[in-house]
Amino acid sequence: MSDGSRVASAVQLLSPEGERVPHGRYEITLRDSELRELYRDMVLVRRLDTEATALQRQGELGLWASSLGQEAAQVGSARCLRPTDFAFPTYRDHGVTWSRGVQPLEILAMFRGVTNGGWDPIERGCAIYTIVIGNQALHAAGYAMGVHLDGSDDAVIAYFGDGATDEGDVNEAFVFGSVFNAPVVFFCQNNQWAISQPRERRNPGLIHERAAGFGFPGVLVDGNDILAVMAVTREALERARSGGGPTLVEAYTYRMAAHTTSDDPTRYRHAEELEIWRLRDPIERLKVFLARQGIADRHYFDQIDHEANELAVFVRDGVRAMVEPSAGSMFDHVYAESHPLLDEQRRRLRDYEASFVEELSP
Amino acid sequence: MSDGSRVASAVQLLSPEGERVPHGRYEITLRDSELRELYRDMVLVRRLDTEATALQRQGELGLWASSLGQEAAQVGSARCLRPTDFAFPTYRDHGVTWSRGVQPLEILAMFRGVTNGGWDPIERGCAIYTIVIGNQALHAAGYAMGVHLDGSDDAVIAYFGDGATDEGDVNEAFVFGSVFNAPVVFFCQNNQWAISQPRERRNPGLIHERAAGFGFPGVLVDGNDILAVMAVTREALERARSGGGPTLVEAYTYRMAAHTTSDDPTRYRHAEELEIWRLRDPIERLKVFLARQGIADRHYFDQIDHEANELAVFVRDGVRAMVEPSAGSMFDHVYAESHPLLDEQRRRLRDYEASFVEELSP
Amino acid sequence: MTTMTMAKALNSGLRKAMERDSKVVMLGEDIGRLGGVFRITDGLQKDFGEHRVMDSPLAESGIVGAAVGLAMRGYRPVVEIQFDGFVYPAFDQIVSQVAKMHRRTEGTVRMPIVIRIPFGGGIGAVEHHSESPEAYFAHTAGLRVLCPSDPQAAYATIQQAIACDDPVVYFEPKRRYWDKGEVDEGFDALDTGGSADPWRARVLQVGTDVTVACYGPMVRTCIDAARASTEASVEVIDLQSLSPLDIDTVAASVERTGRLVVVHEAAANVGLGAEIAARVTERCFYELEAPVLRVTGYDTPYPASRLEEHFLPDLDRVLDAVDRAMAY
Amino acid sequence: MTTMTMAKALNSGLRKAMERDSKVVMLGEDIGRLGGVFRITDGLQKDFGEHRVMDSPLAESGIVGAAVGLAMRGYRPVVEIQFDGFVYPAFDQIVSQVAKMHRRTEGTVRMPIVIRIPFGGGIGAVEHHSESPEAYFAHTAGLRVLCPSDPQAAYATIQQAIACDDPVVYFEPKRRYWDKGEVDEGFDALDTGGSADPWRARVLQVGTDVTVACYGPMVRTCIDAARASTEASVEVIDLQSLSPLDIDTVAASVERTGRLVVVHEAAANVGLGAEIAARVTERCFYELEAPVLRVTGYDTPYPASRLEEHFLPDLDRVLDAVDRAMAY
Ligand SMILES: Cc1ncc(C[n+]2csc(CCOP(=O)(O)OP(=O)(O)O)c2C)c(N)n1
Ligand SMILES: Cc1ncc(C[n+]2csc(CCOP(=O)(O)OP(=O)(O)O)c2C)c(N)n1
Ligand SMILES: [Mg+2]
Ligand SMILES: [Mg+2]
Repeated sequence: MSDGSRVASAVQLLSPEGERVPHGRYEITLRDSELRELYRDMVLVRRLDTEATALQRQGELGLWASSLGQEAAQVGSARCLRPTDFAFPTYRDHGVTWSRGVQPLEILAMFRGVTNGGWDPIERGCAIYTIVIGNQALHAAGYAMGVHLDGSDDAVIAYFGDGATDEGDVNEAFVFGSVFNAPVVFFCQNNQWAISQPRERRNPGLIHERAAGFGFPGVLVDGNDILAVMAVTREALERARSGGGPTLVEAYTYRMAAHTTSDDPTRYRHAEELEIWRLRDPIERLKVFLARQGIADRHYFDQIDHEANELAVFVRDGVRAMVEPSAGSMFDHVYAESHPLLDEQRRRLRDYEASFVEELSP
Repeated sequence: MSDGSRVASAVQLLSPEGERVPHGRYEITLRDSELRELYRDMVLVRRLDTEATALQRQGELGLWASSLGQEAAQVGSARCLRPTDFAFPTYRDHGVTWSRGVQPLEILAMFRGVTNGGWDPIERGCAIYTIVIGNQALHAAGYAMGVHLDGSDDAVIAYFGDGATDEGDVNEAFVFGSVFNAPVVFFCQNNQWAISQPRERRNPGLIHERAAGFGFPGVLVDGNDILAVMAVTREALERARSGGGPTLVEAYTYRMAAHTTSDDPTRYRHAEELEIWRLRDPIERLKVFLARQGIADRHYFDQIDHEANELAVFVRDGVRAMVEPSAGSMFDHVYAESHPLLDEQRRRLRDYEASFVEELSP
Repeated sequence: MTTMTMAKALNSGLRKAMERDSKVVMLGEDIGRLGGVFRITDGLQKDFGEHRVMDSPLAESGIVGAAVGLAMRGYRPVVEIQFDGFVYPAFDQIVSQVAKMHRRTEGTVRMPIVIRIPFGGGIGAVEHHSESPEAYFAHTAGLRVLCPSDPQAAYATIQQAIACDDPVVYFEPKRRYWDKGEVDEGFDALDTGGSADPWRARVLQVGTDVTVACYGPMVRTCIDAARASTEASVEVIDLQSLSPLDIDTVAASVERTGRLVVVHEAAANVGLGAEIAARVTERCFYELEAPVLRVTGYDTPYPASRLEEHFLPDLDRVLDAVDRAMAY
Repeated sequence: MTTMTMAKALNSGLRKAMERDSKVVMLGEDIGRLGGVFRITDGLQKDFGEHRVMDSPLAESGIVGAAVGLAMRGYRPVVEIQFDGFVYPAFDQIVSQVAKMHRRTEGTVRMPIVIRIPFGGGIGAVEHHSESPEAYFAHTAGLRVLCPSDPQAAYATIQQAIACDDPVVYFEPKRRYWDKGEVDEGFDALDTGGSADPWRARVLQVGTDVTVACYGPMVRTCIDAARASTEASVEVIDLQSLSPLDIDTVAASVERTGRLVVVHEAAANVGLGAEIAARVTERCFYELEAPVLRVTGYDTPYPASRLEEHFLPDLDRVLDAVDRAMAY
């Protein structure tokens, strides 16, 4: 059972009980307003997630991959990025897209099935969710090679899961990142599970230890501690910007929900495991800290909860009101410039569908 | 320039000057007759290689990939295998196939173009040369999983080059080997070059250091020291047999010839580099040792040279006399049981080619 | 005879194959305790052990590459690719190794590997979960490609695929997993004499005017269309084996009907429909009263799920093609 | 006009493209100091620097995946796959990412990537160095596929491919690398009005009895066959663009000749010949006096080099098919 005992060696700045703990190497100082913002982000992302799960149950979304429990890892790391930096998220990284300014309904559009995308990656500085495990790690390495060619000090972050580290692509991304000394941070959320496969049974050794063999540093961080995540990610991004090449960050966290709404985790994991991790909840942890330090009070928390409920309503209404794509849009943007054979298929479909309308009209 | 200075940390039992050097951890004791056999193997493999290169120049082979300089790594490691073990070589591993009992003409048949194979892998305990870089590492992991399932104490060895460690497949093989605790030794010949790409420029960190991140040990060995290669490989094979899982062995060696007969290394590497490595020649090294220790004398060396010349004549004659495959054989063994559409193609080709014979006959 | 879903029929066929031959082993993502995301391997790890039903790392090239090694060691690996869109990382191992190893080794090494792939659309999924990549494999010499269309066929052909000494890419029409049908579990699938030959196409509905050739998920659609057709008498052929193709059966039908419509979900361009059209036209040049027509997915990426009904051939599009063929 | 080999023409075209647009960068195995194993990039690293002509790690998925990222950053990557048989490890990135990214992002992200692949047989190589994998890519929506057949076409189309905002899989007929031809280096390849349109097929030899459609390495073979043909007047069409196919040009020819033979090295089954046959038959059903015939490699793995002359279509096999078409 994954009880998180190995997290002991991870960088931690905030204990599960919400106490600030010192760390020899990593530190972070944030303004109170920043701390409150982080809390707000995490609560809103969680509310978005809960609402999306509910919408899927109601048949409004085809699928949903929950980020529950991983908010600190996602928000904490993505909040370290500058606007001109670039993030490559997976299907689960709603805290990342949120932090990049991707709009809630843009995030949900793909899961509703009205698009396979949802936003303009260039505008948001954030790629579309990559579903094929590991592919985006190479995109990030390549994008970072481009940043390097530009002579820019932008940085790039690639997100992937613990399971993804099995894929050839992720390892090739390590090679490319290393060989081209590319300004990329490989950010692995080790949430202990790859669908039904527990991390612990699968590979001896921790993931961040893989970095050394590819010639760059690896760091293990408590992924449910948003301060530690930020401290570690910031340093890695700085290294990238200043020509120091890649870093592999392993954020030790936990997938608190099912793999997706199609999954039934009772078939493969114990309820007790979840209980243990509930005590390490990333949002609770920051909340206690804020309260104890007097950085936020009940009034603030209530206000955020209220905002979260408004977000839920907005999302619920917005999803239901999403415009259905037209049949012909299938043919749009297959190519930058369409070609005659495709145009013919589009025309035929239009004529064919029009023939039904005619049949039906009096 | 690759001057081999990093080899300092490698396991070495025989110095380039042919002196036995002690090593804290690895030792090996071989009978005099065994030592002489090793010398003989290396000389014969080198002669085979030289002859093949000559045959290619004469147009008798389509291509040849030379093993020059890597004889100790190849013969040393493969000689540690039992008959029921299994080896997965690359196109360059003639010292491996030789040591597995693959016949010289079987080795050359593919390079002549009369077959894409050349021998029965099951009979020889040795796969056909794999040309697609890295593919065979996974075959080895899978084969070793099968050995494990059988409850057998056979062991498996996968050969690949330094360049191959870039490929996803090799890294996935590390994952499979590790997860299934498979009895496989990953044997990487770091010959400093992947065609025109020098190892040193490409990836910081040495290859064997990659093992730790996948959860198994990695060892660096002087690949031109056949005693060290054997000591290290033996231990790795023993670990595999006894349930200890994979080991990654990095044999530090040098590709003394061109990449293949199609290659022109003067375009990318300095002649001086070759000179440095000539001083570390694996055969010379063992020869000096044998002579100094009185294990072999000039008579023995002359006898082996004579045998090598006989081998060259045998190979030369044998290659020229190789039977050309018949056109119809293209269709053999495409499937274990052929199918009607393929049979029809075969029949048509036969009829078609027969029509020319008819036309030509009076 | 028992009524069961195709999912259950596959599960039952896999179980039979494992009982029959201890060299049959399974490897795939989440196929163990979870029983696979579609539960096709449900209960098999429990009953046959972790050694024979192996949860694999998340690496498709690894899964297929390891299967090659297992086959060389004398096993008969049955691997599951979790979804159609995730077979591509394994493409190199499939094309360069699985397909060619037997030929390369002059017949000394066999590759009795089955690569199971739940495929096709119509389930409202996100991207990469609705693809029909069969043409890639049918174009690859050395592979066999099978695709069952109903529970009985699934029960039989999965066993036959496993017993086959050649590598078989086995496409399971995932949107038909939950369709029910009669299955004769007493039936000995390996007695392939006669009607049970998996490499033969099956005439499922007899007709006189137009032949419709299809496979997998489209078979039910085409049978429904044939039944709904009032103008023309439609013969429906389930190809079942996509490589090698059983052109004899299709050509024999076309010799009678004079017209052929081929239906598949995959994109038209350089798809199986093209091959069937080319071959049948060559064979039946003088018998054809209309060109072979194709009803297929479009030459676009599979669209977002809210559009898939427009992308996928349905009863109306099949009937439309039948009408067009009749109009010649 | 200068006389040069196709290899030199490609090199010159690549150079032009790099001079024209500083966003053009190259990535591939051994393309730098070595100039690629075929020397197609010879001298480019020297003249444009290590930043624009990058020697890559030995990892094809990595090469293409990195190109995707470079394209997202605004570059126009031209990647080299060392040999045809080594493109398969990159298949996933090509099919799932390169081909679909533009559609997925609703047109906001472009993938102006050129994937250069020296392809085809006839050079006496060992396994995996003589493959013709074009059908896999032509079947994949979102990709364009080009294949030049002579130095002038190579010089022009490589520049056009690089200037194209869509991903282009660019197949270079390696056994024609050393064939010479006239090249007009003054010619502005990007002025695609008129005859220089890379997406149009080219009628290279006019004839009246049989149309022969071919591309890449087979073009010279087919022209030689046309010239050698005494019985029939043969029209030769170089398809050039394998996706999209310029069916209009082929159909227009067949409307005149009434007969079509398609020639390629790739295996027949589910190959490009099938698509051309299916489309042209649909378009020219009443004009065709014979079924479309295909002259192709066999449905076997590419054989050992001593057998390749039997595998590859040659002048005689083309003429044989012309005769067979005429016999209808
Ligand atoms: C190439 C590929 N293979 C399989 C899948 C199916 N799949 C989706 S998510 C998943 C597990 C991923 O685990 P991990 O990387 O740990 O990420 P997590 O879902 O835990 O965030 C699998 C196997 C896929 N999407 N892509
Ligand atoms: C997948 C793949 N990509 C490219 C090649 C072409 N190629 C053949 S050998 C080679 C270099 C291999 O280097 P390394 O692994 O170090 O082995 P070495 O040749 O040095 O023994 C390359 C790129 C190939 N055979 N397979
Ligand atoms: Mg995970
Ligand atoms: Mg090397």
